[in-house]
Amino acid sequence: MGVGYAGFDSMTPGLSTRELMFEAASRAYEDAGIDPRKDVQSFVCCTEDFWEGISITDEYMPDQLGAVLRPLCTISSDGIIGLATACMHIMSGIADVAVVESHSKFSDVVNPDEIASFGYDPIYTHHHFDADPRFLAGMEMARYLKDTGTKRESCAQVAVKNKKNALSNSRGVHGANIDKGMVMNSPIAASPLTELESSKGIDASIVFVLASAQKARKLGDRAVWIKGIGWSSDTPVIEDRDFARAEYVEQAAARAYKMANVRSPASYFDVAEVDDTYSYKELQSLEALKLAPKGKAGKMVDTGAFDTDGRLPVNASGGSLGVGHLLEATGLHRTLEAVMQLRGQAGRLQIPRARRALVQSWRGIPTATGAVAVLGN
Amino acid sequence: MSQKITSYQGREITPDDVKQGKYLDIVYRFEPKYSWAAGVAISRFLTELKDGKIVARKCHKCERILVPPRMYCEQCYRPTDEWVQVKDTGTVNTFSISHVGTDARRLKTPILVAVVDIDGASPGMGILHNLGEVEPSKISVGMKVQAVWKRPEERQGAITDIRYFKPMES
Amino acid sequence: MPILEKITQPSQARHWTDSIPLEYHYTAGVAGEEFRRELKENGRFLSSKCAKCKTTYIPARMFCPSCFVEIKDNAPLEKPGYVYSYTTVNRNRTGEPIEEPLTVALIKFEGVKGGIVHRLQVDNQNIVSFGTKVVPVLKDQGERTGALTDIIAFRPQ
Amino acid sequence: MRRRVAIVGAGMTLFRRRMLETPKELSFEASKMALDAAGLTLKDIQSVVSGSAPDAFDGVHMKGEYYLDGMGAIGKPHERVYVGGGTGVFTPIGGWWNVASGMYDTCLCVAEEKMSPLHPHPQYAFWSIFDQILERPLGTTLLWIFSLEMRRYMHKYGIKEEEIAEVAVKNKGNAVDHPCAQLGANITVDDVMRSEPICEPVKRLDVSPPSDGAAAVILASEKVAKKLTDQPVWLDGVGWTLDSTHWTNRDLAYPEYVEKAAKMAYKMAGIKNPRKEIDVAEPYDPFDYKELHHLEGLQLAGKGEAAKMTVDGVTQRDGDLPVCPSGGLLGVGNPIAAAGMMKICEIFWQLRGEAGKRQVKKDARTGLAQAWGDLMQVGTVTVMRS
Repeated sequence: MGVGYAGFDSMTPGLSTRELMFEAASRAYEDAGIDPRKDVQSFVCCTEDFWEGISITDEYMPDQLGAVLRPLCTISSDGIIGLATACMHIMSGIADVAVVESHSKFSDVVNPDEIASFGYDPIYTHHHFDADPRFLAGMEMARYLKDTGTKRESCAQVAVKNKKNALSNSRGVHGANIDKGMVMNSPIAASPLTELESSKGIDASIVFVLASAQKARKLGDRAVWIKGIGWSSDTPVIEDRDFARAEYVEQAAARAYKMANVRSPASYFDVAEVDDTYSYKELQSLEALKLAPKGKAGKMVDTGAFDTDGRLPVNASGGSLGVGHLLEATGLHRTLEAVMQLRGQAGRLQIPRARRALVQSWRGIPTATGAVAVLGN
Repeated sequence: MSQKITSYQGREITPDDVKQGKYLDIVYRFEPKYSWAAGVAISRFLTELKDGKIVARKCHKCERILVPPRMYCEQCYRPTDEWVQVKDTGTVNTFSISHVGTDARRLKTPILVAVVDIDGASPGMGILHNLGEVEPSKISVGMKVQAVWKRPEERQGAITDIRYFKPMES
Repeated sequence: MPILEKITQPSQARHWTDSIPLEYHYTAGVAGEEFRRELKENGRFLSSKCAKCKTTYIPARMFCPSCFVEIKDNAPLEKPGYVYSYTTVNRNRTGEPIEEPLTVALIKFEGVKGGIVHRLQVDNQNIVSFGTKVVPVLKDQGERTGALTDIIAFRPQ
Repeated sequence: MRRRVAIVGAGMTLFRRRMLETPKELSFEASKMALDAAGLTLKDIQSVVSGSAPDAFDGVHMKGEYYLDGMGAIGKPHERVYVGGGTGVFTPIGGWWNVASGMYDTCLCVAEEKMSPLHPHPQYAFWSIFDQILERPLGTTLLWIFSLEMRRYMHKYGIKEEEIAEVAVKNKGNAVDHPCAQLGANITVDDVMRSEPICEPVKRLDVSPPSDGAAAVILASEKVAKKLTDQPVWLDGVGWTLDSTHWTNRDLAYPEYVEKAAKMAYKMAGIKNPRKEIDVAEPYDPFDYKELHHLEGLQLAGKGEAAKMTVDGVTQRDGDLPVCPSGGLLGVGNPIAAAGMMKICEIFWQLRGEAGKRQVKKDARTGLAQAWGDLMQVGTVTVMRS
């Protein structure tokens, strides 16, 4: 029903997290035409303690969202799972208007890699060697390339495409016009993954206002509908996983497609915003989403099938590689870009006649948790 | 516990087990580091503390004067409108005598803590701080107190620029 | 309506720098204690076999995550491991550059679910690839505690 | 649109200062017991909701991801809900919306906490719940905020420490009959009064201990529940509320957030006169005065009147309104989120008449569990009926 955001910069030194949230929320409420003190029955925030530097971060959420003495809760998860939670609040009749917020204040965090490492199993995966936490991404990428026969250059092409798309996006902090050679020759993050294939954290807060169908009709005719939503987790034991596949995406997509009655995903959508935290993740996720046949996503990206003028524009916004990574708000960022497309407000990014969109997110290293939403006019 | 469940699972580790090194003890130190942007309201608040002043924000709709200051009124849900300097005196709303530190270790000298409602702000606008220059047994709810500031050259623009609050001289 | 006054001078934007120093003492757990005893005393890796689905897991597990039943059948693995996947990184977990690039691999074992992520000793990049058979380089028994730090690295067999 | 939701099984582990099990293993034990009690296997479970307090205790970033295999959540939709100390009672509320919305028919709700890894003392984690600029530099502890609130409560209503101590005596006494309890004991008001002052007016025996433990319940839609059991316990009312971050700007003598949360739950459950309609209650009691504070917020006692009710024995197991018959956090222990879930389990067992020696005397048909959390800020309330 309404959406607002603030930030989208590599740092936001002039605003505290709470002020950044207030900026985003007040814009979302204007957009939806609601008063949070009267019209909202549930507020959901998506955060993790160590990204904030505060234990029990929901303490610091209510005031700036207009949620004082109202039902507000934290979901320690990605923003799309927050959207799913708000949907369930609406479907169970406790709310007809619900608000979902998530943010990244990445620039407040001095040692993010160390925090990410702290997510690994403390007994079996963490203490006995001291490596960049992206070692998991490197191992996954290597195995994905091997098992699917995907060319290494195709991953670089994802970075080229997304960074180029981001040049047309006012939120595109990491937009660039570069070629595959530059991507592959950039410093190694975790071989074969390079730094230009690894998204970088930025700051932003994003707020969504959701309403029941009945309420939405009263509020106006610009509504974008959540037609299906699903989320899933593969095993947290990284040693047990199949690195070539994103099983959590397969499961989440199956649930979302079933709910939205999507039978042939490859031809259903007009735009897709999918996980590209690392370059290979986009390819792996497209295959799990059935937007590309197994092992063929690389070839398709090479032939331009996912370009803005291709068969299915993927990450036309620039994604996480082009815009920047937003921690738990990443899912809401992808949703924001898709909503702009469906509303016809995407400006230079606009894909003509975009009416059906797919968004998908992943919670990042070391998780195997992701969510999928099907959106439509 | 249910009558239907006959036994409850779980294996306790006793202090003796630990002493004898019966179980593997994996030690890890983790220090997440931050440099939080203080933002519009708190940047100004800290700067004013350095000058020996406490500032608040006022909401023109509900007329409340808010300490600590914030750029939005959480009740009216609108931006606050102006800076107001409030006094460095106040009233003890509630207090405690703490015999333990942050890691639950016993302290030699207890710390005196209080919520002090600041004069010049709206009623009930308190801040958390320490009390000093007072016998623990002499503290009472409702007691008038005043801030004891660090010397100007020692101040850093921090809440600790106020050393503590002490009973007001009548 | 957004806030009415913003900071316009960088010098006026304050930052508060602090950290949360934390110290942890983890227990290895029920299965972890068995695993560590085998590693410490015999230098072998303990696996667990689910009586229901017959899946064997390494490291040892107290329960089968898919059948959700307790596992009682533990046995050390006899076969050598192989490289399932590997990567080389240039930084440590705090983001500092490291002198020598570090190769990390997930070591799996034929017919067993799970594995061990550890350093891979690479003398010559060419000899390591997917499927390369590897063996652990262990500390001497007297120095072992049962934690995975008892393994210095894996190296090609 | 809203579907009725039932609890069909419950389980919990021992609560102890330190346990051998990893967080995954603790979660497995509680989940497995709940499944067994409901006569279900993991295949029957469609979604999982978990609850746990700060990552700083267990010592894993994003611990909701780390422990999920112990909750049988692989390949399932799983969400971790989080409202500080209120999380335990909030976890089945999360399960409630999974089922009430029609998204899923069965939901496993697990709360786990392993506080012992943090050294030298789990209390230290609470330093980082405070405002990093305005409060942490003062060397804040969680005990401060409790003792400040307790003082304000006593001051406003003229309540004595001895009256508050009655709660600790009752709950630790009740816990003697709880097989999982960490601190069950028969003590006197005098023992509490003479126990060492920690953060005056709070004394050692006014406080619940840090613990390791897990607890779980299984929720099912009406259709599924009726197939599974003749004795479903209906989760008929849920409510939650968060108050302002600025706790030093609030009236510390009365928990308005609990009142708002309770009213949301009562409205949903159709409860008009809670004092008459609620037969047994498990309000949150990490500190003894908190039980009194919460009874008032829950409208089960008038403002400032809960102490007298306790002294008069109304809240004993054989009283008119039994409160914390389990032994509460003060007696059973306080593995934060798991402790809240323990209260849900207790009401479930009480309403099914399975509580054995702890069974309340009156015929209990309607029960309530409540938890509190954050900076004196969160109320989470559930109303259950047999």
